[in-house]
Amino acid sequence: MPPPAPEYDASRIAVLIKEFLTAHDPATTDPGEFLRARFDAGLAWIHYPVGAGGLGAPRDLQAEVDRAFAAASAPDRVIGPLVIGLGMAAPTILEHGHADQRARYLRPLWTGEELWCQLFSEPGAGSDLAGLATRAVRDGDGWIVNGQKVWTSVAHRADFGILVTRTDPDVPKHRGLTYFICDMKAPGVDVRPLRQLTGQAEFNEVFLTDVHIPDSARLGAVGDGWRVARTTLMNERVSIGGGAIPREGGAIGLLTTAWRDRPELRTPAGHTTMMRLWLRAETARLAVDRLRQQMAAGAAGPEGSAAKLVFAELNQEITGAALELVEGDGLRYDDWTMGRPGTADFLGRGPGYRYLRARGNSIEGGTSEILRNIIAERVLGLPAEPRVDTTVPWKDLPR
Amino acid sequence: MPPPAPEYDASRIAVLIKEFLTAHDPATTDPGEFLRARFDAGLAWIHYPVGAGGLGAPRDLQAEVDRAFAAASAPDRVIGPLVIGLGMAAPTILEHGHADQRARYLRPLWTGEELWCQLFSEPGAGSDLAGLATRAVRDGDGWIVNGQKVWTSVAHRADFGILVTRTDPDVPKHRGLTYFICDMKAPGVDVRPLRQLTGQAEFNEVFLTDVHIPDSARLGAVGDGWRVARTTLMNERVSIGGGAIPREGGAIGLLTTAWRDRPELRTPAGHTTMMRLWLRAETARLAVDRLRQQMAAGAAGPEGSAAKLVFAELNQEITGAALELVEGDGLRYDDWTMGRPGTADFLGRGPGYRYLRARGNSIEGGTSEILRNIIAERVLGLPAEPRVDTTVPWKDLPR
Amino acid sequence: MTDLLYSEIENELRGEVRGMLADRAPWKQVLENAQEGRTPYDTDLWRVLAIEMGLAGLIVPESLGGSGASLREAAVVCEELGRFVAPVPFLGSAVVATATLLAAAGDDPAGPGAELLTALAAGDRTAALVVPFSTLPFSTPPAATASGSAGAGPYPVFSAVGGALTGSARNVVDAIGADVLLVPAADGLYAVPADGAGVTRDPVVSLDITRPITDITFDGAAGTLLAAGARGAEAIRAGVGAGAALLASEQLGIAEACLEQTVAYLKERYQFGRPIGSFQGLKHRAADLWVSITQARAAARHAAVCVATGDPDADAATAVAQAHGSLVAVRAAEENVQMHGGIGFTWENPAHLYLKRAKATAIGFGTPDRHLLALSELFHLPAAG
Amino acid sequence: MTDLLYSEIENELRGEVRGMLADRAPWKQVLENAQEGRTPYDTDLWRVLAIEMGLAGLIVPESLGGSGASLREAAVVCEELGRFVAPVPFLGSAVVATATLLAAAGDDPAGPGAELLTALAAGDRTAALVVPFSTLPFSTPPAATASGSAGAGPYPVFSAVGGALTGSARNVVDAIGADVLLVPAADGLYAVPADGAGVTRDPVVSLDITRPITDITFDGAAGTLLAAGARGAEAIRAGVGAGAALLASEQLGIAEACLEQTVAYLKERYQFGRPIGSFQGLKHRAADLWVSITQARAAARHAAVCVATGDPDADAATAVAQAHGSLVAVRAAEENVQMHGGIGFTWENPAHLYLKRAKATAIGFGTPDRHLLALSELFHLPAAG
Repeated sequence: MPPPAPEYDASRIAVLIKEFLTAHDPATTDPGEFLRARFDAGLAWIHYPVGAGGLGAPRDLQAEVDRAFAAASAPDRVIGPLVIGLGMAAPTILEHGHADQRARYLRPLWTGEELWCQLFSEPGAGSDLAGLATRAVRDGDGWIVNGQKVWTSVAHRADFGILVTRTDPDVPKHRGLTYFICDMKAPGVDVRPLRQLTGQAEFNEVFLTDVHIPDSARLGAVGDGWRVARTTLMNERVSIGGGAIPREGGAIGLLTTAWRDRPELRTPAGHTTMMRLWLRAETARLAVDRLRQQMAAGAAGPEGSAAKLVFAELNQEITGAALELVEGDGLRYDDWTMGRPGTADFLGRGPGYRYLRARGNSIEGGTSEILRNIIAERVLGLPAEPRVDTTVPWKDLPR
Repeated sequence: MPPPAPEYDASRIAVLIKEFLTAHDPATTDPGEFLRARFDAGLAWIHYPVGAGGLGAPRDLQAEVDRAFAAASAPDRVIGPLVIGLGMAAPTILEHGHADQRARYLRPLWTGEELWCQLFSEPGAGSDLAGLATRAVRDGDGWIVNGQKVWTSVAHRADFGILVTRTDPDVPKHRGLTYFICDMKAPGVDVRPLRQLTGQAEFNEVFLTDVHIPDSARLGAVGDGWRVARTTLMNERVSIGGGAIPREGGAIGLLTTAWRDRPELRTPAGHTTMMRLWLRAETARLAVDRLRQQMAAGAAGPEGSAAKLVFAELNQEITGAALELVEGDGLRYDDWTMGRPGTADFLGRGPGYRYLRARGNSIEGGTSEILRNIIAERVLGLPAEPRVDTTVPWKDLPR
Repeated sequence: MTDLLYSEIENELRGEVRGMLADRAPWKQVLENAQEGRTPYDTDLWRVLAIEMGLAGLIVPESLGGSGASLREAAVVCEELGRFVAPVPFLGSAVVATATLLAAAGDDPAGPGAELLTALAAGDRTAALVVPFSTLPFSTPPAATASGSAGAGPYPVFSAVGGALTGSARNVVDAIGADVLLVPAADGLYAVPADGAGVTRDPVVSLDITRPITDITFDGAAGTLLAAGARGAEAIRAGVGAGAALLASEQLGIAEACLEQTVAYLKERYQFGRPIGSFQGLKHRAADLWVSITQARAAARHAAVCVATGDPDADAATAVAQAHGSLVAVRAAEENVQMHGGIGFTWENPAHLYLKRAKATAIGFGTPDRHLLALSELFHLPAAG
Repeated sequence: MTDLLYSEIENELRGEVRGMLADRAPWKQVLENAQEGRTPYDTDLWRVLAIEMGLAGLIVPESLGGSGASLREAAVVCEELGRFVAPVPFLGSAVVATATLLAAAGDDPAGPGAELLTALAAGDRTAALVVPFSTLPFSTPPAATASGSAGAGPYPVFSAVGGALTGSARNVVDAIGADVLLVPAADGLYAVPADGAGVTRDPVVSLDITRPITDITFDGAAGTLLAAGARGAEAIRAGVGAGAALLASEQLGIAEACLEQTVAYLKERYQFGRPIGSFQGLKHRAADLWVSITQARAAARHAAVCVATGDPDADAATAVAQAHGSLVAVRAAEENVQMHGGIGFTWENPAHLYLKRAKATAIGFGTPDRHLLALSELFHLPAAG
């Protein structure tokens, strides 16, 4: 990637936006056309290279771009279902895809015309993702894939999936992986709802039976899938838990509101629990503010993993306290009917749902245990556990 | 050891005590003479065999024996400095010593005429006791010992120490150890005070330089020291944390007293902290009660390790809360002068001392981390960590 | 000191109940019964437990057709029912309602309470006490005292005009299938046939999918007075007190089951080429849970013995057992989900049945926060301000 | 949103202070100075920091001979002093007393406060504000309000009759070596020469052996009025507020140093043939500490900026930073002892210096419990009852 073109600053970008809006009146242009044109003008994700939806401009100007388009009531996408595409597939395709792949996938991904999902986790490979078993076997100029993936949100609506497979079981596990783009409409791709303890089926299981994938849909070299997957995962952790929240924003605000509104629920221990959570929510919020300032200053620290870890713990404790605070009302649930929500909703519905949904926060997107390992080893430099699984061939590992 | 003689029950023992007290009037008999006679009559530790201070009677009758002698105002010892001898050395000598050793050591140990200390831990061998480095080398019909021991209470007053040494560095660590009784007055034994963060020097460092130990002072076979040491350690864990306490007994009572006496110190969070600790102290107390009932019923569970673990955590949290509760008074310490107390005092002195002293609770006598490992592996049957240190010769271990 | 061990009889009883539940109430069956839109009760299971094994009348005197055991033995049954999250109305009918009736009937073998007790003991009928499941089990509930809330009392009291009862109560446990409702009224305790005129039962969507709760409304329903005035209130206190104490035993069973499931999974699940139970980060948490559970067992035993024997320590013992039991059950259930990872977050794994049960029991008969407040008042450790 | 990053100037300042402390205040020297029966101050060290590096006058305007920096930069110095548990009166004199004087002097360059500020900035003298170290930094302390305690005010107020001051205060920080005492009196704020007649300073045996505290009694000591009436009280509020906010930065430094010591030991200590830092049971705790410290850093920065700029959020920011900073510093210090095992429990290891400092700072300018109460009042989250 070329270095950011120094000529782009806020005022230069503002001019470009103004010109674009003059040429494409938000009020009269077809939304799809508008979005495609915005992509082609490099005003989609401006830090991406020219031709890939960007201008090679500094990343921190993006927020201003989005604000300017929003202020002009420009057509936009519903972001929820696009999160995996925008946050994970796109940076991976950008870094590891060849020109044809970038040209084919990035624009409809960004405009929302094509939805993406992530085919990584398996029943036997959760925290130990590199131990995955889905096999891809060469077949002419393509591959035949067999296996099972889990925790796949949006899969039932997705056009493509980013897929990690095992192509060589005879080498240690990290070395035998290959990364593909999987057409979710291909024969042999079977998506089934995976119901969670909330009653909802937010996720899916995806069964892959003799799915043919052309070699042109391979991202990165054969056997280099782990390196490609790390790009995806790095972007996943940054994308979770980094959002700006006001004081008493999020789950803590629901708890404090209940406290203020219902004096009959107050106890000394309830007060202490709430105030200690209030304090932790406030310090977490300040830490995220500081992280955002670091990132804006181009010095992102490793605090991203910390933010995800803290969000999970806090959301779990707050929703647990909130459920007990309302006593009798906490005995009641709103609805066990199995829905198929497109995205996770941590703050919606009743206290029972919020409590149950929060259990997933410390599992999805990297368990809290794995995040602690990452912090301990990569940030603090503590020695790794003795490893038994990095030198033996994958097929010989106990499982 | 022969099985407990079935003829000893409470009434039979009561008769024996009565006869003994008639023969040895507590009011007129010399205390030393009285205690030696009591030992010889088998009324010292009645579950020990005949000739070793006992009668081979059921262990649970001991409490009644002690009560009866106390009721008769019989001479007794100050138990504090005898704890290591009574609780650790004696059962080890009983189980692993030969007849001459039992005859030589047990009686003065019990009467308190000879004091014992424990020469186990080393600067490089704390949790990993079996990794210890103190060397014992054969020298004719004896051994020459060199090394350094730490955390040795009573060492500056002790007559004997139970000592674990390395006699074979060329085998894996557990197999190269040998256990001795060390004469603390022998040339080359140098006891120096080890000052703790409380300011006190409750413990000692013991430097052993060319100390000669006769082979007759060896307990158990050469190379079998680990097995002997386990007897000692097993008894150590039982002896800590198993004492009976009334509701609000111990540290929690000092906290609740401060709360009741000084309304100006009360805050909602202070109340919650106190009540949560109160609850934990109460459940810990009930768990120890239940453990004692199990032991009396002959069905001691593995709850002993739990009791020690819980005591340490609770005492630390309670003393920490108590120090903050008194606010300004907590800024003051009573005395930094280095004293040499004979035994640990967890409840004495001011809140600052109690807080600082409590830091040791989770380290001494088995760290809380080691106790958790023991519970996880021995009670729950969870698999051990991958071990790197059990198959290689001790001398080749990284340290 | 109360006897905190299990007697031989209790161990035998436990073995029989556990064997039966393992056979007839495997978790897949429990989950199947608990699908939405259904009442989760397993009536066949209840028939076996209540009638064949005689658990319905466990604490009823032999003179009334019961087993003449005490709440101590019933607590062991609660442990096992918790261990299986079994969908039967033992707590509501055989403990709370029965203990209420026993206290109300007193020594009168010919009163209406005695007749009802005989029917309950035989397993012919079940009963429910019409108070919210969240009722704190103390006669002068600190909640009402401290907050000066509108209700004033610990539970809603129905109006009674010439034996016709009017009023409502929310979140009544084990009432949806009950034949008889025991109702707190201004002038005493009444029995009301559940299918009588003027009785409305609205099923509630319950957080705990294995234990139904119900909103109940009476509009002039005809009732029979079981105990007048203060004796009625005392009987309710006894019933709720028994339920609260024994709920701690249920929580113990929940926690034990969760830890067992966790430990089994930690041994069988391999990641990074090792069983995940060999990682200290997980094993230390399992060890801590085990320690908490040994305490919960001692506390639950103490509470059960105290309510069984009328020990003056019963209120404190119950508050201690319920506060600690709630914390331990919830933590064990949450850790069970977490240490199972993704699979523990699915509907098709038993972990959620325990999580929902545990969290509901933490609210049942008072939250830990309420119990801590009660303890602070009992032991003269006043809150600030 | 306040700027929570460190400026280049701050990073430079930090580097200089850290370099100097590493050179002149290694922990063995600090421990040596802190042996019982001695005042722990290192007067040589203070001379270097105060005069050569100009830290005594860091927040004093250039017109009075200071550096004209703000409390924001002073907070960075506090971080480094905490990191070394340095025995110098920076907090008491260069922060609390100086901030008090700055507020009292206002814009009057000729008043007695200005003269004193000039002397402090030059490092010729040090001063201490005569309030207990445990004073909560809010003008209407919730503590007194809530408990209705005897003292009523947040700190003892001395009587003043014709400029002669009488009264006493306990646990005054950094007063033992001070030349001038700033005294809250009924009619305003006074300056009293510490060696004047009627002044008694009783050294207290301090839990924090690296920071002395003193009981002070005045019996008609002659003082100079610096600020009359409410202006005096406002000045004290400003001084204590500055101290409280910056104490959070000191706590950050303490916590960072403890975690660094812990991590270093976890890497170098071998047991069971492995570095103990490879055991998850320990490494997860180290990771959790690191996470808490990132939060403490953000909170401390926010508080420092707020007091430096007079932001209306200053009270809340200070309470947040101090409550969290206290918890984190104490936990980091306790974990440092624990993870060092036996050696961490000895006098001859630096861990205890940090433990004692951390615990004392948790009481200094209000305990976490007091700050939580203050926050609940600030944000209308009333306690129960």
